[in-house]
Amino acid sequence: MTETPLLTVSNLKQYYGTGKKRVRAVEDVSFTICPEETFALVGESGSGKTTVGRTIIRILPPKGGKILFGGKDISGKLSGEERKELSRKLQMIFQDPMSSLNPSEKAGDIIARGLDIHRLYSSRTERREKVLSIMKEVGLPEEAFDRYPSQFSGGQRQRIAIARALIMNPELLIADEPVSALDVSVRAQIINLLKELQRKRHIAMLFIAHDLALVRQISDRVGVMHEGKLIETGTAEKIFGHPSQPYTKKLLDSVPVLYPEDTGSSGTGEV
Amino acid sequence: MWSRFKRSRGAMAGLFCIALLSLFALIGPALSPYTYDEVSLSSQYLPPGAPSEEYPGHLHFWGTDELGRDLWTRVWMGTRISLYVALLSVLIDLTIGILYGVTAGYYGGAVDLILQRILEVIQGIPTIVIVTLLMLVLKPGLVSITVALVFAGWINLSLLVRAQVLKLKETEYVLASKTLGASDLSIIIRDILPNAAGQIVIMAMMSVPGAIFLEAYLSFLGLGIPDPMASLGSLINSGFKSMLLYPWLVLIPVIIFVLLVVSFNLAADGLRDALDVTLGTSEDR
Amino acid sequence: MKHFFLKRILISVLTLLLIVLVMFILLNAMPGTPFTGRHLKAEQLEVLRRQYGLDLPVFQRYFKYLFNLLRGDFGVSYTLQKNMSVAEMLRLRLPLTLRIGLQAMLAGSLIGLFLGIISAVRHNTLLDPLVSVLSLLGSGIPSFVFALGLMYVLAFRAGLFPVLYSAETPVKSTILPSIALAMFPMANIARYTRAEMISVLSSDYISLAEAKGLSEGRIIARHALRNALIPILTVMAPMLVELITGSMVVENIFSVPGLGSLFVLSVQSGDYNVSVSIMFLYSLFFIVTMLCVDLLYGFIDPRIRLSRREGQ
Amino acid sequence: MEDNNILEVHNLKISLPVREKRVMFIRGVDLSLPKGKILALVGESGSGKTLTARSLMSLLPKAARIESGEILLKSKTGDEPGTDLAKLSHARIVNTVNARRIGMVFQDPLTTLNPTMTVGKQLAEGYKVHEHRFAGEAKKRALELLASVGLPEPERCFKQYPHELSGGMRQRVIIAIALSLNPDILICDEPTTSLDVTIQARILELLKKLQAERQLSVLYITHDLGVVAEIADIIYVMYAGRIVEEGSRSDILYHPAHPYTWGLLSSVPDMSFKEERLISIPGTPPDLSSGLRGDPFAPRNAWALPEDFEEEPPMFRLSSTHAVRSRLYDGAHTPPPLPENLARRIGNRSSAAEKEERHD
Repeated sequence: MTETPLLTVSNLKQYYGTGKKRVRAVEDVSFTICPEETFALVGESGSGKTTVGRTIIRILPPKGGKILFGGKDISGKLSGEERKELSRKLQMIFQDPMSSLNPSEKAGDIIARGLDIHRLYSSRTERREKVLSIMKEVGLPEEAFDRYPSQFSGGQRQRIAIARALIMNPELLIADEPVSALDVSVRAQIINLLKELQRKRHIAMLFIAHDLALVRQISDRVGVMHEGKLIETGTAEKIFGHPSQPYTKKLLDSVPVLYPEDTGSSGTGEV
Repeated sequence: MWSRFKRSRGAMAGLFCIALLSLFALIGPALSPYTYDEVSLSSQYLPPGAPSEEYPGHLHFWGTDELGRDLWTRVWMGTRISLYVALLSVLIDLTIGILYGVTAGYYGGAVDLILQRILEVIQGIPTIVIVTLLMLVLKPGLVSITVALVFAGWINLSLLVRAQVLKLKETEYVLASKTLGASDLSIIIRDILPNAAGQIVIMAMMSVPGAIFLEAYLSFLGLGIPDPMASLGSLINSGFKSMLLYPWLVLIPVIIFVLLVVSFNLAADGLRDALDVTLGTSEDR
Repeated sequence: MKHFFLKRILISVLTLLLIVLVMFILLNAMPGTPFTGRHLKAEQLEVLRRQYGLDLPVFQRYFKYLFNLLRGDFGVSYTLQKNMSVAEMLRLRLPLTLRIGLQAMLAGSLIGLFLGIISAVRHNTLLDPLVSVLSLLGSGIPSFVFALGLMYVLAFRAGLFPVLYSAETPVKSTILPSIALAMFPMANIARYTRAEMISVLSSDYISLAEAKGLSEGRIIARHALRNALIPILTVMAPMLVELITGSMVVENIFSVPGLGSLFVLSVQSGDYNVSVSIMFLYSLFFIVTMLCVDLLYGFIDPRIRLSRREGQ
Repeated sequence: MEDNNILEVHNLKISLPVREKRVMFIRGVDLSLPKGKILALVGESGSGKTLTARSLMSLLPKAARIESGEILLKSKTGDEPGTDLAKLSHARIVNTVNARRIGMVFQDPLTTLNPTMTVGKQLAEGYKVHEHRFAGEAKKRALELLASVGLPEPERCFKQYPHELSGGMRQRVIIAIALSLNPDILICDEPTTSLDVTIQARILELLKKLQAERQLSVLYITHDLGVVAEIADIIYVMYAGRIVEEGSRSDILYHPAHPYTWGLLSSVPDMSFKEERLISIPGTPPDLSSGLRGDPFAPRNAWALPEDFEEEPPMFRLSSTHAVRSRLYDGAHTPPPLPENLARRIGNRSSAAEKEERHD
């Protein structure tokens, strides 16, 4: 696909702390994401994949390199208006369903937060209708509107988080390990929901995860992170089929496989 | 959350007791014809229930003190003042604490570091020293006592609020609001304060007994509420001098004092248990 | 560890200087000078002022005052015992206050610790509610109320103890004041120890200890208690403050000739030099103790000790 | 008690208080651990697998109570009769069974070691208490053990504090602690769940090596079926406090019978090719505290029979090694075929995998 990419990240740098205690978290990372494409960032804990996500969405200001989103450079200082404009197109969902929802707010108000901030409704009834329609889309019952987060299961809480992000009709959704805190069977439900919403709403997705088998199932292209560096990128088939970097091979071989293939592909985990 | 608070009997007893005492503090003096400073030398040291000379048909419910003043009126008057001083100083502490805690906690940076060092230095001074020094300078009275109590209490509340804000600022739902484009103000008001309110209220309720204590100590030092007005502390102070002969003079204010302090602690404990339960999640069986 | 310790010392010194500054300002802000009300002629006033160095510039007087304080010369009493050196007055009374304070502190902490551990380990037996009621009352009732109660019941009614302090029975007559002062620390330490022990006993490393086949006694002593002690230390500060404040009133009630009662007398009679010096002593005692608690903190918890060394 | 089993659990029931009423979270579990084999106990969170494992060493939460059932542990020398752990007091189990007969590896290495004690002390503590060895001997043994679990510099590690080690190294220390008194049973409660995938692979290799060397009988608790395929000889599938299927590795992976097992197996994403949709089990695990009627899995089971909603099905034997709790196999019904996608995944591989199956 030679379309113009929606997001272009070039030589991104990020570090924590200052002076001699400075820890380099992201070193010279570059990749692109095209509209409606799912690009996965995989790597072990401490590889910097979550930091990349949080830098792009500007929770952490970038310390080097450039980020182009929809043709505009968003790595520098943004004015209030530019920041608001960006927040309508770029959204994020987080890992821990227990702490990504405000415990003292009703689910309906949590989902409507974006609408409240950007005044995207003219009356309370319109606000309620918009929330209820997105809730139906993510598979939440209507009476969930008035319930508090503590009254939901992990899977339902993640659906609320997805509704909160999608109500803004973003073009790019950053999913930071959205299912790793969920049970195996619930995990599949949320992933299917994300894929379906992505197709229907033409959203590009930056999927950050350490579960390689899951990434194999949902991503078009994959980037492998190791100690702050992006050591390899390519289509899912190439990365999982015949990876070039030794670290990627080691990563793939470490994944315990349910049904080891007898055919020769290197994805075989020895029995 | 409210249902859990109701279920802990201690907390409800505490709240009920506070309400009852406050009610009596307001209407108590009106129930007897005497004013708190009406002296009658002929009826000194009357035991509780003694008939009154000046107003036939009325009783001194709790007897009279060394100047023949009606103890019932003075005790409820004292409760009103003790409560008033304690609640007022805690409320002021609360406002200072929230303002300081939110700005220092949420915005942080160099200013916060400097302020933190200053507070650490001030916190090294025992509260009684601060309060006594202040009372020596200011002339005794309601206002100066409140000021002294505020000086003694604002640091703890400010540090607590700051710690809560620092913790909540890092949660994922605050980050989510940021990515939705929420302004700092809306994050503070909608995301941070409601979730910190529980702990802040508990700490405030816990510091009310502390303020009542301090006021009582000041009375013992002779720096408390000037006579003829009275607080529970000053009543206990004057009552204890003649304790062996007329024990009720000190016993009655002490009982009210203990009831008041213990009920605040009970209510605060009940609120903390109710809050802890909602935060804890059931782990895998 | 050094970095952490130096920082704590610096803060403590700053606190002390601040207190002395405040006391110095207060002394000068007092209405009139120590010689008012003794209708002296102008020249005599001038002589006395110079003698007491009241004419030097403020800045110099502060350092002179600070220097004297550190040297132990707290100036002279104005009214209580005219012209007697305050330092002398304090030296006479310090041991008695210290003894009662230590007795209260030790008894309170040890019994509190014991009650806290037992009620945490024997979680749902009869003892648990008893401890929570005790700790509620203990932290809810000020020491002077206990003092009054003890005096009235044990001393006056039952006659087991002398009603007031008397020099003939120095030990026996300090028992009631110590008990009165011990109630607050005991109640608070019991409550904190119980809460910390319960949370520590449910942590993973206790399951590991049980999986290692260690006996309950050993698990509590070597694993649970040590980890629970760290947060319990934080309760020390409020307890010390209450002990100091309490001692003033309790000494007054039992008319114990200690620092506390002297402080009350000096405040009531406006002998500010004495009151200020006592406050200085109390603050010094408080700051030094808190410094030791912080040191203990670093010693017990290796994480603090190690992280401090890398200057984190 | 069968001769080749070292531990047998019969009809174990455990209750816990929930809002002042006692709820049965383990509702009658039967399990036999053969000598020298690795038994994997699989289930999602809330299935009760951790509670079952911990009950063997009396590491249950204080409020938990074993309502009924037996836990028979064969004696070390094999001649005297086995002891029923369910009848022993907590203190007796801790002093006589824990560490001596059964060792345990815990899930989260970051919180399992005592933060205020050095690694060496925590390791050597085991021997000094049990066999009253003097310190020197205990230290030597400890260093040997640290080396045997693959720690690079045992000498340095001995003096360090837990927070100075990485997650993987801490888990190795915990394994060393679990084996310090040469137990014959090792319980692993999701030991690699909180570790990175590369470290997990090495820890699994270590566990397999130690199991072979010491002829350990291992009870391995996990929710990750990939790990089960890698390490298990025997697999028990648990749902809502009961065993729903038990069998050898090939029984469960290549001839699964219970619909819940089908659901679990198909919801594991495949590494080799991209499927259109991930399969998931509809609905959510039941809330045991709200009372159960019939088979707790029935509401989520597409193949549920009417009587399943009335009464929980018993276990049906399919072979000497394979049994399932589903009326589909009671002889009166025809067992349905495997779901299509699962059959496809198993189909082209079952022949090869079964050959390499370790003979029973």
